Amino acid sequence: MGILEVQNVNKRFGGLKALHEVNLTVEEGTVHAIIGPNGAGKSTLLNCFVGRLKPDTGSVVFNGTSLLGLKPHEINQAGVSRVFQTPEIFGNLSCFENVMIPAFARRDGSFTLNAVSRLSGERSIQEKAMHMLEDLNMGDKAGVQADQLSRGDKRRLELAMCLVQEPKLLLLDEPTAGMSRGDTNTTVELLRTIASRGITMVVIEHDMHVVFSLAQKITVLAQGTPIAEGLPQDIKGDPRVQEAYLGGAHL
Amino acid sequence: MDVILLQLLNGLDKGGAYALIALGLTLIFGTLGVVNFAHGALFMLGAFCAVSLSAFMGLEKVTIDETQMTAWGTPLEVRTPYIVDWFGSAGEFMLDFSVPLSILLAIPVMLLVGLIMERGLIKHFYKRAHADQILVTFGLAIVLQELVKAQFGANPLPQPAPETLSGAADIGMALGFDPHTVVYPYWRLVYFAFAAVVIAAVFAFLQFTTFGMVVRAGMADRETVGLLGIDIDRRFTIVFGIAAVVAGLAGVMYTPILPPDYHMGMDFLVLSFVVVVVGGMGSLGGAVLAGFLLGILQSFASMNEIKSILPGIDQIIIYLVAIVILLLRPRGLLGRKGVMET
Amino acid sequence: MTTSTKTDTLLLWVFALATLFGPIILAPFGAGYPDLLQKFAIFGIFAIGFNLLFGLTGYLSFGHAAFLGVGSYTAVWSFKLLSMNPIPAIILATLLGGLFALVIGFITLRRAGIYFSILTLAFAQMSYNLAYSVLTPITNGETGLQLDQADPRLLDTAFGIEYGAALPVSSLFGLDMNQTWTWDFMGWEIQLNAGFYVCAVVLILCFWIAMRIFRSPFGMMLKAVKSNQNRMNYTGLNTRPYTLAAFVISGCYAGLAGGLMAVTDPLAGAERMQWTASGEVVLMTILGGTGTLLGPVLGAGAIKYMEQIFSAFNKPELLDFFSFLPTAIAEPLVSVLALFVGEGWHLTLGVMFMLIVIFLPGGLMEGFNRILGLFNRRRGAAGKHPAKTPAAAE
Amino acid sequence: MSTFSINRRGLLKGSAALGAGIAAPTIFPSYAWAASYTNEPTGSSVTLGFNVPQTGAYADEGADELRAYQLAVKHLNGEGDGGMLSTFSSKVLKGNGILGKKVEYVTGDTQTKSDAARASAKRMIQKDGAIMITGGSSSGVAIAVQGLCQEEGVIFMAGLTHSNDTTGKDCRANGFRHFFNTEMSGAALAPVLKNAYGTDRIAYHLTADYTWGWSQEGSIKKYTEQLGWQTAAAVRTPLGAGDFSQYLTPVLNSGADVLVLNHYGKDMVNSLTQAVQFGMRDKQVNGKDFAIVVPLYSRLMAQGAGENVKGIFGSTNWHWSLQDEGSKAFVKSFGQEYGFPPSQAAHTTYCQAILYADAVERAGSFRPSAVGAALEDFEFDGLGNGPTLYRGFDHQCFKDVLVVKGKENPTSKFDVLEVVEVTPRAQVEYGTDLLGCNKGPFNDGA
Repeated sequence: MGILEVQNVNKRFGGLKALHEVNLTVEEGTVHAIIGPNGAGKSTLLNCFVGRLKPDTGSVVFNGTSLLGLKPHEINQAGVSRVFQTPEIFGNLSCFENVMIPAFARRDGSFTLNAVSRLSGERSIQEKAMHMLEDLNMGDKAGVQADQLSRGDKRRLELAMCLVQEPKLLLLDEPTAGMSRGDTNTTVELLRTIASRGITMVVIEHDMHVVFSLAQKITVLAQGTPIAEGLPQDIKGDPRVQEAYLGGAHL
Repeated sequence: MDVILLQLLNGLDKGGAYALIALGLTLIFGTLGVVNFAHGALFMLGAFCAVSLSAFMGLEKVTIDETQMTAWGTPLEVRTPYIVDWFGSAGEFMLDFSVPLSILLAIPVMLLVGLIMERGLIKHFYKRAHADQILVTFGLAIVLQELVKAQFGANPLPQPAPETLSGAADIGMALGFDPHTVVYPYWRLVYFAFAAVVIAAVFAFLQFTTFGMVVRAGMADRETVGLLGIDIDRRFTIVFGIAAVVAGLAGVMYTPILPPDYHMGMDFLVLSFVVVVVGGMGSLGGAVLAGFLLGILQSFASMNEIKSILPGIDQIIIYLVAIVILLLRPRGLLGRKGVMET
Repeated sequence: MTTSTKTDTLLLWVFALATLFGPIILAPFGAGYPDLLQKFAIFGIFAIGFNLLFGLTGYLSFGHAAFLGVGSYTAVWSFKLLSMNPIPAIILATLLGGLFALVIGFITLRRAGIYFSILTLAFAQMSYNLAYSVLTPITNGETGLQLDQADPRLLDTAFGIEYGAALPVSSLFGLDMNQTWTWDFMGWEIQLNAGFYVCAVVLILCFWIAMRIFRSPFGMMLKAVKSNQNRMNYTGLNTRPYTLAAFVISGCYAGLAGGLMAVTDPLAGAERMQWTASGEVVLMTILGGTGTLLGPVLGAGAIKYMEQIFSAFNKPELLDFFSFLPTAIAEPLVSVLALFVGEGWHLTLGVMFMLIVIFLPGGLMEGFNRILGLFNRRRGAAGKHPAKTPAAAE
Repeated sequence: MSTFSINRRGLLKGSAALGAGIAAPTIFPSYAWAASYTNEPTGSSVTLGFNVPQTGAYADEGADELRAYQLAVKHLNGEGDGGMLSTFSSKVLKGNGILGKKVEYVTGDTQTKSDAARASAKRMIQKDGAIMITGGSSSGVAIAVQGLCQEEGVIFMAGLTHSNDTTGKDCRANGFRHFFNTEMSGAALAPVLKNAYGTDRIAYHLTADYTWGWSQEGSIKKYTEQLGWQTAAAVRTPLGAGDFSQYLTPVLNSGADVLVLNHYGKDMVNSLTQAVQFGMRDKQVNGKDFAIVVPLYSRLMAQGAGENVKGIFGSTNWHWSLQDEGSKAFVKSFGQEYGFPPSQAAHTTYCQAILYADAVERAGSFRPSAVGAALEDFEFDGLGNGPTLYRGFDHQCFKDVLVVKGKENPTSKFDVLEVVEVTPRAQVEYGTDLLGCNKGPFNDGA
């Protein structure tokens, strides 16, 4: 029994079959990568996990509770955090505030009318947020307005925002998309550190180098259907996978 | 039955005016992404084009008759318009047709006003927050209307329709009703036809010319079109001019129905925004549809039969419909996704 | 962090003192008379409340005047039915303003952006139209709801307070709200008015609450709503209750402001709810500086000042003023200037909106900050006080 | 003031509670308490407050009111030709100001909104020290400002306000109205309508949906139904509707043969213009010529309707073409100053300024209660409306009412109305119980 159980998920957009009979099990404490060519349905699947889309049929069960029909904030409160392809941060707030917000969300739930306490009096939240930033080597940027950051730092900030929530499951949508080689390597290192702390992750990724250096298990999607699943070394040699990726270019 | 038909005509007529104003407003939204609170003022300026022309053509040769005195003790002035003095009956004809003739004046004037407004002010506000756009265009609207007030005063100024078009047509006869049951003013029929022609012209222009094609492409995705090396900004400037002309023409032709005054733009402003939003931000078809829909509903809601059941319904129907439609269809009747939602 | 708390305390003190000494500070500017001072305080409260919604969450409401109107009507009804004491009137006005906001907000907040603006506008215009006509039994329509000699005033009757043959005046345990003490101070007539001081105390209180909200986790959440709603949702936060809470709080402020209007002047007219009145508070907030603490109060003051002082000038006064110039210069000068004062004061208003938003997008507050910055830079250049480094982390 | 002692005690407590920053009232120089009424003039001049609409729909009427006030101030100060001072039956005004004090004035913009009007009136009272407030161009504003003046303890001389309520259920002791009201319009119009259109008519009312409109509709209904007319329907239209077509088309086939437009200002201009466009002036119904009636005319507004007013009956307070000595003197004086004839708004406000000054002079004091007492039941003549009574009971002037008709062949743009009947005062008088005024005592303020 994995932490995330996906069974027989189907999703259509009009005539287009976006997902077809997807079955997936993510084991607790592992990094699970979902790969596949463009239009394979990776992002659609991810959106089904976080409540942005609702599958036509099938079930998505997280930690024993069904995620179907829950709103994004309810799913997050259940312990699922998400990193977007282009970092979604609070651009006109400082990095420090950006990290405090999810910390509050974890502590106080999806809504609290906490208008009487002072931000400056919330010691434990402040310490937690500052700690998180320092953990990701961003301690010196705490006071900087978030949209002034470089792209790599934005991604890092977004990760900090997710990690400060101590999620049970972290979803990453192409965490290195559009990054330089150097930035990519640092990010991968970072993710490995996070993984080593035992946080379960689902990664959607294009970059095979990233996938193979991170994932313990890989699912390959093609045209909305999982065509292969297994350990990285198994996937590497699977001819079906090579077929799916543009007629078999060597991975 | 005749009552229903008459209310339908009223609705179409009103709808024509709403649609014309809303069309320009939504065109500006769709292309420039600007919330133009000065659009009502453009409508008002158009109406005052008609006032100016008739005042200009009505310039009078004043001869002072020293033998007669007015009640307030100044010598009596005998006045004849120069235009009649010079052209005789042709001059009288021109005076009579001053409102339709004002169209010829309004097109270049409003185009110029639009271009100056866009180049001088609006273009600096493309990237600014909507709140800033609202404030600056609202300020401009106040300035324009106060200038008009300083020149023309605050009271309405009558602009009669041409003599031949000032009566009412017994259109019921043609449809098999008894005589004198369905009579409708000629000028209102003219206005409806005029609105239809202008709306069709704007659509044809955007649909069938290359210029229009580029503008439509720009409305859909400004950046991509810009990448193709097409100077989309200059075209958008012209679009703003066209929107100003459409609002101005709506104003010119409305003057015989509603004697213009400096404040008429503000009276239409809120309404035209409601029309645009109900139609869907940036949707031309939506603006026209919503204009006619609201016009017709407003007419029917004003009937005694309905008011006796729901008192005051005629005062709020527009807003009520807007609320219901926006709650049922989040982006308005024909709205596109992602326009003006942040 | 402690510096920011200190700055806030200082700001609050300066604000409170400036408000309480308002009658003296503003007297030289011709604005030191009770009615205008009351208006400054009341519209200051209205704008602060509006800013809590618009400045923090970015939701631009065009219907806030409706809550102001509801507050006014409630307060006058409280005078008529309960007591001439302003306290129940203010409390009920605030509550009803909030309640009305809860109902309207619940529906309108389903939409964002300009759609939200038009929805709020539609509700407010409906309220205005109905108040003007069919709701006349409750609102007294065009004339406005007024006090009557024959009103029941149940609480007052119960406590044996009577008001004689004249119309009653709202009074705080015996302190009449229209009571004014005048005082000759360095040639200026200083007018200290009881009604103004009630408004001033409430304004300071409202300012303090707004400040606490700005500095609270809740306030940060509201800023986050403005910044990125998508991220809010994926961070486990439900944006709707946050925006609704902001809307209701800001509706309470508007209701309170409306209540105070009735306290200082017990007549409630329907045009208080018209869209232009809603537009006015938008303009006040933007003019002063959206999202700043002090800006809305400044904007409210600026617009109310112009409305009273500019509209009062007339051509003969101008001619008088420029009489030192030769007529050949004075006449044309006056005829140009006359466009901007008296009946032309709207023109000044329009020009001011345009200039401010073109050159000072952050409103008056940005102007002050720039001037302050200029001052600091000059001092910094002189080498005495090196420019302060921006405080990290908050 | 039975609560005076409570007040005093609470007042001291209250001011102590205001805390530091405000000095206690005891340190105030005692003269602050010596003023025995609001804004008692102590210097060589006296300030009047002219509160007129300078922005909004009635800005032109407001401008005309202001012109009339400035003219009145000139005349009171002995400048110009004296205008109606020479024809006024009371001769106490000497052209040396009021009680020897030079008359000065301040102005305010009512914006035709109750709130704005009260704010500007308060400014004039509290800041500029105005002893009297006058002006305005709508009943809502008049009633709002009248209430304010009662509270502040100054006299209010109403401008153009036609609703019964101003001197009816919303009357105040400190408020006075020279202008006529809807009751008088109905009483004056009815006989003329009977002569012109007979007693067998069916009327259809379009009524502006607010207090004045209802008041007007009620009066006209009352008097026409007494004639034997029937009322087909009375439909309420929203204020500022702009396009009235949806209210006009049901008239066409309703069987009614008279349309009564209980509209004023822009509403009147628009609804009349549009009614004529629908052919209602040339229509035949029930074998009779269809007729339109506009119960309250304003010449300034009628100009906005242009040719459409021709042949349409209505009532008005005063018109410049009147030939009595007072009117002639006023038209001449105003025309020479400004180059065009005055409107009824200008006339009524001029009269109000003169009447106030005269009452002060006769009372020998600016004290509101004294001035009010001098105005109450004051009989005068020579101000253009014939012998007039300022009734003490409700502070309403009773005088002749003009019934006018849109002129067929105007000689100038000012010449749009002709007087068809001067309805004598006796015919428009009504009992004190009709409108239920309970004005309370005078308030001298301070």
